[in-house]
Amino acid sequence: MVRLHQVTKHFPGRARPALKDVSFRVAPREFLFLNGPSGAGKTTLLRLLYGADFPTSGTVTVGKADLGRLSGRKLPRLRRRVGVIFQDFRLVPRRDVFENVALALRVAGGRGKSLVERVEKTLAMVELLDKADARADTLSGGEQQRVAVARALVGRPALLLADEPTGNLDPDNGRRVMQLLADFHARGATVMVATHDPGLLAQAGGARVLHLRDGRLEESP
Amino acid sequence: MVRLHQVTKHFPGRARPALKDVSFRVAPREFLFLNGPSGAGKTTLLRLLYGADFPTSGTVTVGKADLGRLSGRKLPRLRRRVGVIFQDFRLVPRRDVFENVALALRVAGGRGKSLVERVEKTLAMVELLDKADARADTLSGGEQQRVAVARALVGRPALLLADEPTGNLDPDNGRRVMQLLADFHARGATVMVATHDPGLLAQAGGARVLHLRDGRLEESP
Amino acid sequence: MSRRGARQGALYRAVRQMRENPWLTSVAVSTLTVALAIVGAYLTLVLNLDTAGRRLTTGAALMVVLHDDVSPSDGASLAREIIHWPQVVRARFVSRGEALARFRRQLGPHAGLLDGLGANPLPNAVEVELTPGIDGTETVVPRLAKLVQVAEVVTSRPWLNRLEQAMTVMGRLALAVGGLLFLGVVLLSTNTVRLAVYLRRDELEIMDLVGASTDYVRVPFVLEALLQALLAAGLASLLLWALLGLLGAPAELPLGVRLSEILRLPPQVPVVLAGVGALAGVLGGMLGVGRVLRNQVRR
Amino acid sequence: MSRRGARQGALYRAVRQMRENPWLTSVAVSTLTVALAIVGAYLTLVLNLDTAGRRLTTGAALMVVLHDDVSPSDGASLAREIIHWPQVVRARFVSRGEALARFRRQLGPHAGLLDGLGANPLPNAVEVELTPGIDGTETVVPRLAKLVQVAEVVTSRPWLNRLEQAMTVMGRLALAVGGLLFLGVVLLSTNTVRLAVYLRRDELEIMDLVGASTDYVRVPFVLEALLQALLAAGLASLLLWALLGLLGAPAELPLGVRLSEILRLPPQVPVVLAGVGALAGVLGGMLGVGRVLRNQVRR
Ligand SMILES: Nc1ncnc2c1ncn2[C@@H]1O[C@H](COP(=O)(O)OP(=O)(O)OP(=O)(O)O)[C@@H](O)[C@H]1O
Ligand SMILES: Nc1ncnc2c1ncn2[C@@H]1O[C@H](COP(=O)(O)OP(=O)(O)OP(=O)(O)O)[C@@H](O)[C@H]1O
Ligand SMILES: [Mg+2]
Ligand SMILES: [Mg+2]
Repeated sequence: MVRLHQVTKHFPGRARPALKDVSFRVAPREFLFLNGPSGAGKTTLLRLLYGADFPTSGTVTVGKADLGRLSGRKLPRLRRRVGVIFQDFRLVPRRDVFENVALALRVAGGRGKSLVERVEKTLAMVELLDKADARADTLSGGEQQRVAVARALVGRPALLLADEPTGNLDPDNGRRVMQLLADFHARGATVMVATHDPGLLAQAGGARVLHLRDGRLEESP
Repeated sequence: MVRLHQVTKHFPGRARPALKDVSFRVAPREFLFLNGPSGAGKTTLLRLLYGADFPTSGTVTVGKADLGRLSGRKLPRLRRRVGVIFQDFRLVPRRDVFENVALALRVAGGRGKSLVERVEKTLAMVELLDKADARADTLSGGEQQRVAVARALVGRPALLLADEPTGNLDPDNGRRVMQLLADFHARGATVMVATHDPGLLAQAGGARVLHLRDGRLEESP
Repeated sequence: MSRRGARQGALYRAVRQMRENPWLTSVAVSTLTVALAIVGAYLTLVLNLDTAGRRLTTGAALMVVLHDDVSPSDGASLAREIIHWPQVVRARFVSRGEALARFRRQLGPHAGLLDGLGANPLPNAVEVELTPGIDGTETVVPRLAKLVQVAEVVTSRPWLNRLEQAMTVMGRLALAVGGLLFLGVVLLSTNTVRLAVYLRRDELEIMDLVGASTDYVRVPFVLEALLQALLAAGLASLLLWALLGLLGAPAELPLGVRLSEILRLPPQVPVVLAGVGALAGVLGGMLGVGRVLRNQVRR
Repeated sequence: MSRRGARQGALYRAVRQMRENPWLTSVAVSTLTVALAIVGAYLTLVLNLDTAGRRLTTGAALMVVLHDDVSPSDGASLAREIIHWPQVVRARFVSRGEALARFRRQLGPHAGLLDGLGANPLPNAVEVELTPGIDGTETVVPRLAKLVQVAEVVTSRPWLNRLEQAMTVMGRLALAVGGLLFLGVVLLSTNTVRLAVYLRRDELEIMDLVGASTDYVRVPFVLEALLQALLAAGLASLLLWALLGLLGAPAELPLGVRLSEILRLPPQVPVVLAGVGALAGVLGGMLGVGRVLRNQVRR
């Protein structure tokens, strides 16, 4: 499903590369943790997978698409099949919660009753149905994070990239979100979760864990 | 140092108040946790303490200042004596790390060698001295959070308000930041930490904990 | 709820984002209105002065001097003939006696000097007035000159030539100034729209990140810019029309041009304004969105 | 490092933020430049046409008609006397014979009709030309009329009156249009600056939150707007100057006005532009920052 081959990412003005010679594969339907301390390169790696950035060298493949060679028109189509929970949420501040979640369906042409039902069902899963009409910029940190989770899940993507999906959540809500991801995985999706929280790794029992440190991979022992 | 008296905060368009009849005092040099699940009202409460918002009813006193009666000119002066770690960091994206931290000193007229030394010392404490020249918008989530911590500490405020100061940090860095807050407290500051993370409460042994739930206070048992 | 299931086409989204940012919309529309009103005022003046000028240099009177042997009745019938020519509005026979009386009036205080004249030195003539807007030099004048009864066709050419030359210079100048003004206003409007798009770059980025096609992102912004530009063009036309009504005192300028003729909104103006506005809006929208989306990838 | 210890006054921060946002700065400066250039072009035309018009209506010639009993030599000495008056440039005695010869030339083809005159009906006269820029009606004409030798002072008043009346109307019109243009450009510029401030509202909010005084936040933005406005005023003046140079062909317009006289940058223009720009900049900066800071508290 996902393949990185000798990926190195250098940012201009930075002495050390954010990613150095990273190679790994993620099988379809796999559940993978990307663990590592602050600044290890987790977010940078995920960004490469949805074409928000490109590696300095090496190749990144998602599904059958080589992201380095993807034409500008095909990138949106790829992104619709990849759900992303952004570390900084990336909600549309002036839009209400419903529309923020619906956005992921609308860009793919979704509408009608089925759209309303799916959005509401997903909001119920993150316990935000009562806030459907609230503007995103009036939400608390944890509420925003759950909206971000709902938006990533609502389109039932084949690949889910979650960047620190529980960083702003209390233990209860955090557990609930991790359970959602696990259910999602059980229904056939490939899931990658970037986190600095060892607690999460413990929660999701047998999943494979990749350890990043200073941009280098240290496969789980 | 801080006194809330029957504070209620209603947001327009919301059925339930974000804060309901909240009263408590924080003594000078106290270390206080504000704990509660997502949406409990922690951020809302802190915002009242630095005049970013005002209660619908009740009074908020910080030091000798009644925040509801504070003239527009005195608010900046109060804010310079209150250090805030914002949940969403609030860094100036185009400015480098040094300037983001120095900002807290410059608004109070700081400059010269003493400014440079203090900023660099504080950056060293959060282990970001090597990133002093990096623009804030190129930092990882955890790096940004540590810059936010440094900016709140650099002015040595009498009152420190930390909103989820470790949400984006790995355990090592999180511990280090909590240690910084503890040191700061030991040197005479009043510290209030809002968090949803019970792990933090455990770390900081004997501190007092206020539990917020749906805007109501449940004093620690 | 019903709205939530609807399609939310580009137009719907364009209108929604205008309503979500009323301040931004009002700043953009007011800026565009002022810019377009300036172009409109310029166009109004140039078009109307051109019309006035054209009337001056073309709707002129010709004096057709007849041979001495042409009788007054022959002259009168010649006038009746000429009046049926297509380019001619009026043709009137003026006898030598009538001409002398008029000359006397024209001399005013110095009229006394005609008293000593033995015989009337003036000829019989036909005064011809051409249709306004027609330049008779090429067609009417040669045709008149060829008539057997005609001795000479006197036009106000020498004076008109100077006026026409001046008008050519002014016309070229007006064209240059107009071109620059046009470019300037397109730049102004484009900049405004680009700023407004840039202000919402976060929103654009998010749509891009969740898989919106470039067109899905771009079209509402371009439509929004277009709507604002058309609204502004309408407002600018109204503004101009009201202003011209206020200023259009019935004063008379030299050369018989009436002020109220200059201060009238030519019907082309609203159309041109809408065109300029639309062009600027589309340009600004495309450039603005393009810039944001390009930047987004580079971060 | 050295820079980091420095004071970072308002001017330093203003320049820094301009450099941090080169795109924004260039959009703002180009918008302001165009807006100011439009005002400048307008001012240039109005000021120069006013000068030209004033010259036309004031530097006129007077015909001083003498009594029949004044001898030619008395007339000539009167002319020599008048020439020393301060407002007078030229004064020349024209005998009745010279006047008749000239009248004959003026009649052109119709000169024959003077042949039958018994005596010369024309009077002796002195032709007086006034200093350009001086309106002689109030001072020179009454003084001339009071001289014992003088029968009548003939001015070109009737024609001038019409021209002056037209100029008054046009002048009032120009004032109204200019006022509106001025308001419009101030609005354009203010809007641009406000948009640019609004674009950086996050930064303003952060400064506010960490305890910056309102002035600490506001002054650099106002300074930035001011700098941009002054830069734009300079650029607009340069642009105008270059354009006028390009367009200023040595063509002659009617009534003896030269095109190159109209197309000259009056020295007041850059000053006025800088003033308008500065006003708009300060207004925009104040309003923009005020808006953001007010909003911040309400969230
Ligand atoms: N656009 C950029 N320009 C320059 N440096 C960057 C950029 N983006 C990331 N970096 C740097 O690359 C390194 C890795 O960043 P990344 O965001 O991938 O870390 P992370 O593992 O997600 O950390 P965290 O847990 O704190 O979010 C960091 O040191 C960061 O400063
Ligand atoms: N400006 C606002 N307008 C309307 N509602 C608001 C606003 N700010 C906060 N709220 C609501 O008030 C409640 C409390 O929010 P607050 O941000 O204080 O929660 P919190 O305890 O900080 O939660 P978290 O741990 O998720 O950050 C939430 O339900 C939130 O949606
Ligand atoms: Mg990260
Ligand atoms: Mg919060």
